[in-house]
Amino acid sequence: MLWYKAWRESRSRFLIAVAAVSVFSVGVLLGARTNFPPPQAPLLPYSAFVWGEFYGNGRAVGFSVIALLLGLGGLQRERASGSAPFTLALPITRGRLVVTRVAVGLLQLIVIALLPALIVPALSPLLARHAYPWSQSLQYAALFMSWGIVWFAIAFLWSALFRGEFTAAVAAILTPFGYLVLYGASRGDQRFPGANPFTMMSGGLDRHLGGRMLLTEPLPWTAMSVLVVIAAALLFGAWRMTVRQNF
Amino acid sequence: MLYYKAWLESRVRFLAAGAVLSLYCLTFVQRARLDFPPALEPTLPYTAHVWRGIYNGLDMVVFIIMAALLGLGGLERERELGTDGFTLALPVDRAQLLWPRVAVAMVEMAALAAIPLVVVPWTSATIGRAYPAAHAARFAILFATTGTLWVSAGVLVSVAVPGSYASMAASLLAQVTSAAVFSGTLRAHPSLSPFNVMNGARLSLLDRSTDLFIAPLPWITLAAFLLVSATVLAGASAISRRRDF
Amino acid sequence: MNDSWIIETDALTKRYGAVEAVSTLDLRVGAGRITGFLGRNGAGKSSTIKMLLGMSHPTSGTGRVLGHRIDDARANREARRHVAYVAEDKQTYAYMTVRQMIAFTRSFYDDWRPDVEARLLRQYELPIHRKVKALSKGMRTKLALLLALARRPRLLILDEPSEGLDPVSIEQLLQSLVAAAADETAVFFSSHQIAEVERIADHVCMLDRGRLVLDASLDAIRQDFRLLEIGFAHEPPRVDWPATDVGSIRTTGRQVRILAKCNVDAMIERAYGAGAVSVETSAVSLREVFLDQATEQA
Amino acid sequence: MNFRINTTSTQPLYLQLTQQIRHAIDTGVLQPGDGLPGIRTLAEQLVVSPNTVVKAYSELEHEGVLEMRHGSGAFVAGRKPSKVKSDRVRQAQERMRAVVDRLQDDGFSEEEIQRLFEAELFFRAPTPRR
Repeated sequence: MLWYKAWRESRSRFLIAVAAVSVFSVGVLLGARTNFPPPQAPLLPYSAFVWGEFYGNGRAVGFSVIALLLGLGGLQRERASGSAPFTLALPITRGRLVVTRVAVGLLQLIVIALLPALIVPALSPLLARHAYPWSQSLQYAALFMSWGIVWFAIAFLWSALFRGEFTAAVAAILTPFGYLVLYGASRGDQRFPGANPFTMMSGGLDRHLGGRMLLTEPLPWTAMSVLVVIAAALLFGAWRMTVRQNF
Repeated sequence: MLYYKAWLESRVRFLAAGAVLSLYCLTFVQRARLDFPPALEPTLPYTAHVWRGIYNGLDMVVFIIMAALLGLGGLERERELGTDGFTLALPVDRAQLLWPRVAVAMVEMAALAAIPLVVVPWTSATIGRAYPAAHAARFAILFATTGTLWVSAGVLVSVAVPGSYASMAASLLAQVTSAAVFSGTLRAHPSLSPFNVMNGARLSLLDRSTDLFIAPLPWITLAAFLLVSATVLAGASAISRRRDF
Repeated sequence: MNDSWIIETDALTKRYGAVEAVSTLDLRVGAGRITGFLGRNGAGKSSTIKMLLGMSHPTSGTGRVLGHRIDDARANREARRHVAYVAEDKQTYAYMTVRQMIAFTRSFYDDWRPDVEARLLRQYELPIHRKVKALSKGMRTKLALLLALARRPRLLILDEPSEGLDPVSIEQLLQSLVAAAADETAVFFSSHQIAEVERIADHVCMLDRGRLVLDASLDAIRQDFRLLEIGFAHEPPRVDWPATDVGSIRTTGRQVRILAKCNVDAMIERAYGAGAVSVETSAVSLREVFLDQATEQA
Repeated sequence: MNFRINTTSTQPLYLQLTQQIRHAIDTGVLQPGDGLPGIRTLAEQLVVSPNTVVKAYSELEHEGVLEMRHGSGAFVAGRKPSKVKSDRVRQAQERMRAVVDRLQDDGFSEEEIQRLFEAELFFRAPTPRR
C-alpha cells in the first residue's frame, strides 16, 4: 500500500501538471491550424515552430518546475501535518518509503515528459495539418528527462532536509535559477557550454541560427549518463538523511 | 499583529527570492566588466545588454515565478498544519485574515521588482558603465504593476486549491500556460500580455537599439492590470468566506 | 435556571454529503455554569463547536453565541471577542516562539490577564524563547490552554482539553476551569474522560449520531435518574411510559430495563399495575447513562 | 478544615458537602462564628464547580446552620450546639460502625453496603429533598 500512499500524496500536483501540459499541447496545435505559418515568418518550417512552442527555453523551464514539484513531500512534510509518527510506526523501513516515493515520482515525470512527445506527432497531422517525426519528439523527451531527474532528485533532497515544507519547495524552485546565476557568474557558459541545463534540454540548438530545428547528431549519451549518476547520488544522499533523522 | 504573522509566513520565500535576484544582478554586472561588449555584437549598447540579461532574462523569470509563490499560504495551508482551528477562533473575519497576507505579499513583490533598480545603476557605475536610474525605476514600476497579477493569481489559487504543493503546481502551471497563450493565440496583441508590458518587449516603448524608454509608461494598461488583480482578489476573498474548515 | 443562554441553537444541522453529522440540534448552554459536552467519536461534537465558532457553515438551522448569530460572519466575529477556544488539535504556529505566540494572541483581546499569564507560564514551565515546533505534545497542549485561560472571557470552549496531559497537569487544568467558572466565565468543554465531567461539570449535554440525547444537570442525574429492572411472570405487556421521563427502554425476554429520568415512584406503581412481579431500582452513574444513551442508538 | 468529595458516588456533590459541614459542626470541629472558606477557594481546593459550593452554602443558610455575611463569606450560625447533641451523634456513629463491621464480616463489599443503605433510606420515606 505504500505505492498508494505515495500516489495520493502527489496525485493533485501530478494531475494538475498532466492537465496543463495536455491542454497546452492541444491548444498550440489547434492554434497552429489558423496562424501557422505566422504572417511575419511565412517560411518558418513546421518543425521549427514546434521546437519554438514545445522545446524552446521557456518550456524546458516549465518541465523543470514540474520535476521539482514532483520531488517534494515525504516524512518532513508529514511531520508538519502530524502524521509522521503514524507512518514511522508502520512495519516498514524508511528505505522502502523513500524508494516507493522515488519510483512513483519518476514514473509520473516520465508520463509528463511523454505527453507532448505523443500528442505532437500524433495530432499534428490532424490538428495542424503538418507532420512531425516521432523520433524527434521522443529524443526531446529523453533530453527533458535527463535534466528532469536531476531536478526531481534535488527537490527530493531538499524536502528530506528542510522541515518547513514551503522552505523545501522554495529552495527547490530556486535551485535551477541559483545554478544559472552561479553558472553565469563563473563564466561557465564560455568554459563548458554543455552545462547549461535548458540549452541541453532544448537539444543544444539555438533559435537564432534558423533552419528546421531538428536533432541530427546522436543524443549526448555521456552527458545524460553523468546526469543520471548525479541524480542517483542526490537520491542516495536524501535516503541516508531520511534514515538517520529522528522524528 | 496579522501583518507580523503574514510576514513570518512568507519571509522565507521573500528572502530566498531576494537573495537569488540580487546575486544575479550583481554577478551579471560584474561579468559585464570582462565580457562586455560580446564578441558577436561589438556595437551592442550596455543598456541593451542589461535589458537582455536582466529585464528580459533570468531576473524576469525568477520574479514572475516568485511573485505568484508569495501569494500562496493562508488558511488552506494552516488546515494542513492543523492551526486553522486556532486562527479561525480569533475575533477577526475571513477578510481580515486575507488582506494583511495580500498586503505583505504585494509589498514583498514590489521589493523584488525594485532589486534591479537598487543594484544595477550603482554597480554599473563601479565598473565604469552607466545605467540611468530613472529608466531602472520605470522598469521597477512595470514589474511591480504586472507583478500584482501574479500575486493575486497566487492568492486565488491558495484559496481555491487545497494542499500547499498542489497550489504551487497550480500557480506555476497557470503562469506557464498563460505565457504560452500570450505567445501563441494572443500573439497579435502584445500590449495585453503582462509578459510584454513588464519589460516593454515587442511594444513601441523602448528604443530599438538602447532598450531605454522613448515613450511614457502605458498607464491605461497598468490601470487595467490593477483592476484585474483587484477583481481576482475579490473573488478569492469571496471563496475564502464560504470555505468550511 | 437563568434564562440567558450563552449558547442556543435552533434546529442546527450540518450535512457532509449523505452523512448528517449534526441533525436538528436544539442545544442550550446556560451562563455561569460548567457544562460537559459528551458523545462518542463522530457523534458531532466537533462539528457543532466548529459551527458555533463560525468555522464551518450550518447546512440549515441557526444559533446564537452570547446573543450573536453564529451564521452571520460579522456577528460571529463579535461573539468571538468574548470567547476563548482550545481546539481539538492543540497546534499553534510552529514558526513562532512561545513568547511571540502570547504577544500575537494578546493583541486580539482586551480581556487579557497578564498576572494569570505569568502564573501559568511558571506553573506549566513553558520555555518562552523556544519555537512551538520544538515543543513536546504536552507543552503544546499547555501553551494552547494558556492562550485561552490567561483571559477573562464570557465563554470558554474546550475540545478535549485534557488529551495528552499527565495526571498532575489534568488536576491543574480542572482547577483552572473551576477558577474560570468562579470568575463568571461559562465553561463548555467536550471530553471523553467521564470522571472529569462527573467532577467539575454542573450540567451535561450529550450527542449521539448528531442528535441531543441527554441534557441534564449532574445533581439530577445523581438524585433522580434511576435504573428500573422490571421482571414480569409473562410476556411484558405494552406499557406507554411517559416519554419525557424515560431515557431508554430495553426489553429482553420477560425483563424490562428502563432508565428513568424522573418521577420514579409513579413508574414503579405503573409497573406493578401492569403486573410486574419484581421491580428493582438502582442509582446510576454518568458512565452508565452515557453507555446507555450511546448504545441505545447504536 | 478539609472536606472529601467522592465524585463517583451517586449522591449529589453539594449534598455530600452539606453533610460534611453539618457533621463538622455537630462534632464541634466547626464552632459558631468560625468562617468557612470562600466559594472560589473551596471550589479550587476540592476541584469542583463553584455552583456546588454555592448550592451547599445556600442550603445550609436556608436551614439556619450558616450565616452569609455579605462580602466576607459564610460563617457558622450563632446557636451553640448542645453538648448532648454531639454525644448523641458520637454514639450513633459507634452503632453504625458496629453494623458496618458485621456486614463486612458477612462478605458485603463497601459498594453493596452503600447501595443497601440507600435502598433502605430511599424506600423508608420519600425524602423531602426531591
